[in-house]
Amino acid sequence: MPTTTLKLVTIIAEPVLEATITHDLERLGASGWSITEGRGKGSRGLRASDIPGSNIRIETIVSEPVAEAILRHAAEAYFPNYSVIAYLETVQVARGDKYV
Amino acid sequence: MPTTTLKLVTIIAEPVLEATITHDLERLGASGWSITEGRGKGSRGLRASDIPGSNIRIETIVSEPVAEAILRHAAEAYFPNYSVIAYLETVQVARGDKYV
Amino acid sequence: MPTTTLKLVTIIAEPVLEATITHDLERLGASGWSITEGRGKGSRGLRASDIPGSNIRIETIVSEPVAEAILRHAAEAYFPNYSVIAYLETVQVARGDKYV
Amino acid sequence: MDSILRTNLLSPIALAFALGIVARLIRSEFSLPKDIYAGISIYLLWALGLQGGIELHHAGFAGIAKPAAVTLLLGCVTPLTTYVVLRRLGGFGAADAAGIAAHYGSVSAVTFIAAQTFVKGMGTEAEGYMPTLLTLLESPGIHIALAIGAIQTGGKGRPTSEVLHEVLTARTMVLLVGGLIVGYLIGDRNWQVIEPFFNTKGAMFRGSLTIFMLEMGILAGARFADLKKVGPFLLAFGIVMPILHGALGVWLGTLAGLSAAGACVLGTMAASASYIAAPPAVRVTLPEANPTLYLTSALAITFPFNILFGIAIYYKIALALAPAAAALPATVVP
Amino acid sequence: MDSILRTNLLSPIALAFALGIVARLIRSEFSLPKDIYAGISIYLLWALGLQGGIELHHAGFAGIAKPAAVTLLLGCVTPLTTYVVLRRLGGFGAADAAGIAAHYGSVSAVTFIAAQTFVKGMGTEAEGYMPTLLTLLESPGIHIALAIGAIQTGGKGRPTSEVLHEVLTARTMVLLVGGLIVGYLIGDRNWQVIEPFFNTKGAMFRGSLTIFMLEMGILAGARFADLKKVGPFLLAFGIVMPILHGALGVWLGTLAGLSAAGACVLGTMAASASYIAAPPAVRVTLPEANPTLYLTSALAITFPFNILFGIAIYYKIALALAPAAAALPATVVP
Amino acid sequence: MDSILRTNLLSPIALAFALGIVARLIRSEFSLPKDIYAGISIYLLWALGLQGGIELHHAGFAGIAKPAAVTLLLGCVTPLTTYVVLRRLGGFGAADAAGIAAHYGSVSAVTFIAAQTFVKGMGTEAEGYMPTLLTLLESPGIHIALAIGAIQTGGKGRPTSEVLHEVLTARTMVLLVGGLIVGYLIGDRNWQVIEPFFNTKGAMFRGSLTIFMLEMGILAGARFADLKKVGPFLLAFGIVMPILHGALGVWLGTLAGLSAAGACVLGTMAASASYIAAPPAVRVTLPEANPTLYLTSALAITFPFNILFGIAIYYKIALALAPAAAALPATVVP
Ligand SMILES: Nc1ncnc2c1ncn2[C@@H]1O[C@H](COP(=O)(O)O)[C@@H](O)[C@H]1O
Ligand SMILES: Nc1ncnc2c1ncn2[C@@H]1O[C@H](COP(=O)(O)O)[C@@H](O)[C@H]1O
Ligand SMILES: Nc1ncnc2c1ncn2[C@@H]1O[C@H](COP(=O)(O)O)[C@@H](O)[C@H]1O
Ligand code: NA
Ligand code: NA
Ligand code: NA
Repeated sequence: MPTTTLKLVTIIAEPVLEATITHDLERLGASGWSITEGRGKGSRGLRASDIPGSNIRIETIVSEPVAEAILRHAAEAYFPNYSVIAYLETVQVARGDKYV
Repeated sequence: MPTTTLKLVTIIAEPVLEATITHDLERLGASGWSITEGRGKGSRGLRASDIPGSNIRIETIVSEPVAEAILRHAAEAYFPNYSVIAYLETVQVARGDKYV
Repeated sequence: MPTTTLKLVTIIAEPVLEATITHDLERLGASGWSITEGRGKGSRGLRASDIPGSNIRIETIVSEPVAEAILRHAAEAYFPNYSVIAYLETVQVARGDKYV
Repeated sequence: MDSILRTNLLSPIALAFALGIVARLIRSEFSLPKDIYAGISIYLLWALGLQGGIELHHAGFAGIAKPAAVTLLLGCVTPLTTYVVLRRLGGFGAADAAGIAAHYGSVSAVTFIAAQTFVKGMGTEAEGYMPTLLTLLESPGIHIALAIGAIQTGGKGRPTSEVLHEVLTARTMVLLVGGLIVGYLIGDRNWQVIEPFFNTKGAMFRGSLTIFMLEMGILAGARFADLKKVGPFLLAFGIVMPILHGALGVWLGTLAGLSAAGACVLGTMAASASYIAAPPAVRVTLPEANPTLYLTSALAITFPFNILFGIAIYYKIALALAPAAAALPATVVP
Repeated sequence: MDSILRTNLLSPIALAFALGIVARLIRSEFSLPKDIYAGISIYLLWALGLQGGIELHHAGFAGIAKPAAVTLLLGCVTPLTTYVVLRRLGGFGAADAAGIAAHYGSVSAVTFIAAQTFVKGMGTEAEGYMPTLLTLLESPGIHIALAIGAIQTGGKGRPTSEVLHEVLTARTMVLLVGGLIVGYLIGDRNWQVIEPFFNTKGAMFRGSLTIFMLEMGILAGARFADLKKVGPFLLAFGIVMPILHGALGVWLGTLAGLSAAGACVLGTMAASASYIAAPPAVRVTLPEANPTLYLTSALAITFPFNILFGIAIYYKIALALAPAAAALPATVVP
Repeated sequence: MDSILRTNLLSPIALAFALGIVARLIRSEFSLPKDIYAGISIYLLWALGLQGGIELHHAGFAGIAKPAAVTLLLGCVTPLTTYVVLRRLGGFGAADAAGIAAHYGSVSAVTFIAAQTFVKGMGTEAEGYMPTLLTLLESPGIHIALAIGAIQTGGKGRPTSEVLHEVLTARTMVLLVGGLIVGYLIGDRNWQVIEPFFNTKGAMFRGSLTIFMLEMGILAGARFADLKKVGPFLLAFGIVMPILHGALGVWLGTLAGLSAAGACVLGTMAASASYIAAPPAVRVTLPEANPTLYLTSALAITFPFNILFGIAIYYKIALALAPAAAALPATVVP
C-alpha cells in the first residue's frame, strides 16, 4: 500500500476560537480538518468558555511547509492571548496526494 | 519501561460506516479499537449523516502487517464512495504484546 | 519555526479512573493534559461504567523521562485490574519549553 | 388564500418550521443540541405509540384489516413507481433511482405527526389505529428498493438483510410498536394518570413539536444550498411524486373505509419520504448512490412541501372523495 | 395471578422497563441519549426532593426519629449480612464480597421511586419524609463495605475517605437533600405554582418515569449476557437477599410506626441495590473486585426482580405485619 | 427583613440558584449536562418569545414607541458609563474596560426572566412587549463597546462586523425575535392549545426555570474562586454599577410611561450584564482583555446580586417613582 508522508498538526484551543482557526487554516493552505470536543487543564487556564476547561482539538493533515506556516501563525496570533497548544507529528497517509 | 513498537491506524469516516469498519477491522486482525465522535470539513463533503459534517474517528493499535492490510482495505472499499481518510503513525505501546 | 521534541503520552481508560489518573499525572510531573470522551472495544472488556464501552482518552505532552515514568506507573497501577491502554509518540511542539 | 391552506400555514408547526429555515438562511449558528433533538423525537414517538395503543384498546382491531392491506400495498407500489419514474423519465442510474425509491417508499414519522395534528385542528380525528399503519409502512419500501438496487448494481455494499434488521429494530419501530403494546395493556386507569403528558392533542405534545419543527427547518434549510445540484427534474419530482402518491393513498384509504381524516393521514404517509431510516440503510447498501440526491429531495423538497402545502391538499382530496357518511371518523374516541 | 402483582406488572413503569429489556434482547441499537438520561434523572430526583420538602413543611419532623433510626440501622446491617453471606456461603473473596456489599448496603433511587409510585397506585401513601430516609440510607452501607474491603485487601485503590466525599456530594445527594431544603422553605404559595410540574403523582413525573424506565430496561438487558458468568450462587443471591432485606426493612419500619405504605417503601429501599453511587466508588477503592459480579447482580438481577415482583411482595408483607390502624398513612397529605 | 426582599429570597428561583452555589462550594461534581442546559434555555427563550408575541397580538404596538426609544438609549449609555468609570475611576486598560463594557451594555436573558417572574409573583404584570425591548437591548451595547475597544487597542482580533453577525443571529435572538413573530401570527385558537406548555406563569416554565437556576448557581459558584483575582474595585463595581444602571432604567421607563412592573423589568435589564452573547464576542475581538475580569464580574458578582437583591430593589424604586396610575400595568392582559 503506497502512502504519502505528511504532517499532522494538532491545535488544542478554547472553543471560541473555532471559526478563527479554521478560517486561518484554510487561508494557510489546509485542505480540510477534523474537530473533536474535549476538556483539559494547563498551566494558564485563560479562557472565556461558559464551561470551564472545555476545549476543541483541531487536527489537519498537511504538507510540511503548510505545517510550518500553521505552527508559526499559531505562535504569533494565538499564543500571546489565548489558551492554545500546537504540535505536529509525521504520519503515513493513504491516498495522501489529496491533501497537498 | 519496555515498550513495543506498533502502528496506530486512524480512520476518520462518516458515522454510518461504524459497523462496517469495526467489522472489517476485526476480520483483518485488530484486537480492539477506540472511537471518538467529531466533525470536520474536507474537499469532498460526501455524506449521508443527518448532522452535516459529523464524523467518527476510529483508532486501532496493530502490528505493521495488519496496519498495511487495513489501509489497503480502506483505499479499496471505502475511498471510492465514502468520505474517509486513513493514516498511520508509529507508537511505543506499554505491554504492547497484547495487541499482536 | 523552532519546535521542541517532546513525548505525547495517550492513556485510554475507564471513565471512573479520571480523577485517579490526572492526580497521578500531576504528581509525576505533567504540566497539563487534554481529555476526550469516546468508546471502544478491547480484548478484556472489564469495566464498571454504566454505559458499556465508554472510555476517556487522556493525553499529555511531557519530557521523555516523565513519559517513561507515566508508562511505568500505568503498567504497575492500572493494568492489573483496569481496562487501560497506554502508548507514546514523539511530537514537535510549538513553544514546547512550556511543558518541561 | 384558501382557508384550509391558510389555517395550516399559520399553525405553530408550520411557522416554527419556517422559522428554522429562515434561521439557517441568515446563517445563524443556532441548532437544537443533538441529544435534545433525539430526546424530543423519542418523546413524540413514544406518545404516539401509547396513544395509539390506548385507542386500539378502546376500538379494537375491528375494521383494521382493509386499511392494513392497502397500507402494505402502498408500501410495495410507491418504491416501484418512484424507481420507474426516475429511471425512465429522469434518466437516473440504477443506484440513484433505487436509493431515492427507498426514501419515497418508506414514511416520515414527523410528516405523519403533522398530518395527525392537522386533522385534529380541523375538528376531526383519524382512526385510532393510524400509528399501527405507520409501523406497517416503515420498512417494506426500503426492503424492496434496496433489493432492486442490490440486484441492478451487483451489491457492493453491506448485505441488505443485515441492514434491514437495523431498520426493523431502530428507535422509531421500538417506540411505536412498543408504545402500541404498552398502551394497549396498561388500561384506562393507568392511562388517565399519564395522559396529560402524552396526549397527542395536548399542550406538552404540541408544544414540544414546535421546538422539534424548528430543528427540522434548520436541517431542511441546511440542504437548500444543494437544491442547485440536484437538477430541475428532481425538483419537480419532489413535489409531483408526493401529490400522486398522496392522491393514491387517499383514494385507497377511502376505498378501505377510512374516514376523510384517516384517508388524509394515510395519503400523507404515502406522500412522505423517510429521512431517518432510509438514508443510513441506503448509504451502506448502495454506496454508489449519491447521498446529495436522496437527502435533498426527501428533506429539502418533499418534507417542506408536505408540511406547508401537501397535507392540506390531501385533506381536500379526502373530503372530495369521501362518501357523506365516511367524512366523519369511523371510530369516535371517548 | 395475584391481583397486586398483576397491577404492578401492568403498570406503565413495569411495562416500559420490560420493553427496554426486549429492545436490548432483539439487539436494537435504540437507547436514550446520555444527556437525556441524566436530564430525566435530575428532574426525577429534584421533584422527589421538593415534594418531600413541602410534605415535611406540612407534617413536620414529628415521628421521624424512630424511622430514621431504623433506616440507619438497616444501613449498617445490610452490608454486613451481604458480606458474611457471600464469604461464608458463597465462597467469594474479600474484595468481591465487599464490593457487592457496598451495592446492597446502599439504595437504588429508581427502585425507591417505583415503590412510591406503586403505593400511590394502591390508593395509599407513604409518610412525607420518605425521601429524607432515602438520603440517610445512601452512604453508610457504602462506607462500611469499603472499609471492610480496604482492611481485608490492604487498600490498594484510592483512599476510602476521598471517595466518600464524592458519594456524599454526588448528584443524587445534592438534588435530594437540596430539594428537601428548598421545598421546605418555599412555602405553599410558591409550591402551588410549580406543583403540576413536580408532583410525583402527576402526569409529568409519571410520564417521564416511563421513558426513564425504558432506558433502565436497556441497561439491565445489556447485562443479561453476563448472567452466565456470575454463577448460580449469585443468581439466587440476587433474588433471595432482597427478599430477606426487604422483609427486615418492612418489619423494622412497622416497629418504628410507619404505615403499611411507608413500611413497604422502607423495605424496598433495604432490598434494593445501588447501581449509581456504588459502582464507581467500589471500582476505584477495591480494584481487585470484579465489576461483572457487582454490576450484574445489582442491575440485571436485583433491580428487575424488585421492579417486577419485589415491591408487590414487600407490600404484602407490610399489609400482613401492619396493625389495623397503621395500615393507613400516618400523615395525611392535604 | 423587608418583605419584598424576603419573598424574593424564598422564591424557588433564588433558592435553586443558592443551592447551585452551595453544591459548587462543597466541591460537588454535579452539574447539568451541557445539552440539557442548552435545551432548557431554548425552551425558556422560545416560550418568552411566543408569549410576548401573543401579547403583542392582543395589545398591539400602541405605546411601544417611547419605551423602545429609552431602551435603545440605555443600550447606548450603559456601555459608555461602564467604560468611563472603569478607565477613570478604576484605572483599567482600554481592552479590559471595553470588554467589561460590552457585558454591562448588553443584557442577561435569565435575569430578565427572573424579573418577569418576580413582578408576576408580586401580583402585577409588565407590559406585553417587554421581550421586544429585550431584543432591542441585546446588541447595541456590545457593538459600541467593541468599537471603542477596537479603536483604542488597534483591533488585533477578528473584525467587529463579522462578530456582530454572530451576536445578531445567535440562539437568543432567533428564539426571541422568531418567537415574537410566530406568537403574533398564530392567533388565540392555536395559542390556547399550547399555552399550558409555554405560559411563562405556568408550572412547566417556572419548574424548568428552577432546574436551570441550579446550573446558573453552579456556574456562578465556579467563578467564586476568581473573586480574589479581580480586586476590590471590580467587586464594588459589580454591585454599584447595576444599582445605578437599574435606577436609570427604572426612571427612564417610568418617564416613557411604563407601569411600575414594566419599569422594574426595564431597570433590571439595564442593570444586568450579558454572560452569553458578550463573552465570546469580546474574546475574539479584544484578545488582550482578560476574561477572568469580565466573566467574574458579570457571572459571579452582578448576576447573583441581581437575582438575590437587585430585582427587589429596582421594584421598590419603580414603586417610589410611579405616578399613582402607572403603578398598574399599562396593558391588561386578558
Ligand atoms: N502538557 C500538556 N499536555 C496536553 N495538553 C495540555 C498540556 N498543557 C495544556 N494542555 C491543553 O491545553 C489547554 C490550554 O492550556 P493552558 O494554556 O496552559 O491553560 C488545556 O486546557 C489542555 O487541554
Ligand atoms: N486535510 C485534512 N486533515 C484532517 N482531516 C481531514 C482532512 N481532509 C478531510 N478530513 C476529514 O475527513 C472528512 C472527509 O473528508 P472529505 O472526504 O474530503 O470530505 C472530513 O469531514 C474531515 O473530518
Ligand atoms: N488494539 C487496540 N487499539 C485501540 N484501542 C484499543 C485496542 N485494544 C483496546 N483498546 C481500547 O482500550 C479499551 C480497553 O481495552 P481492554 O482492556 O482490552 O478491554 C477499549 O475499550 C478500547 O477503547
Ligand atoms: Na412514502
Ligand atoms: Na439496600
Ligand atoms: Na445591561
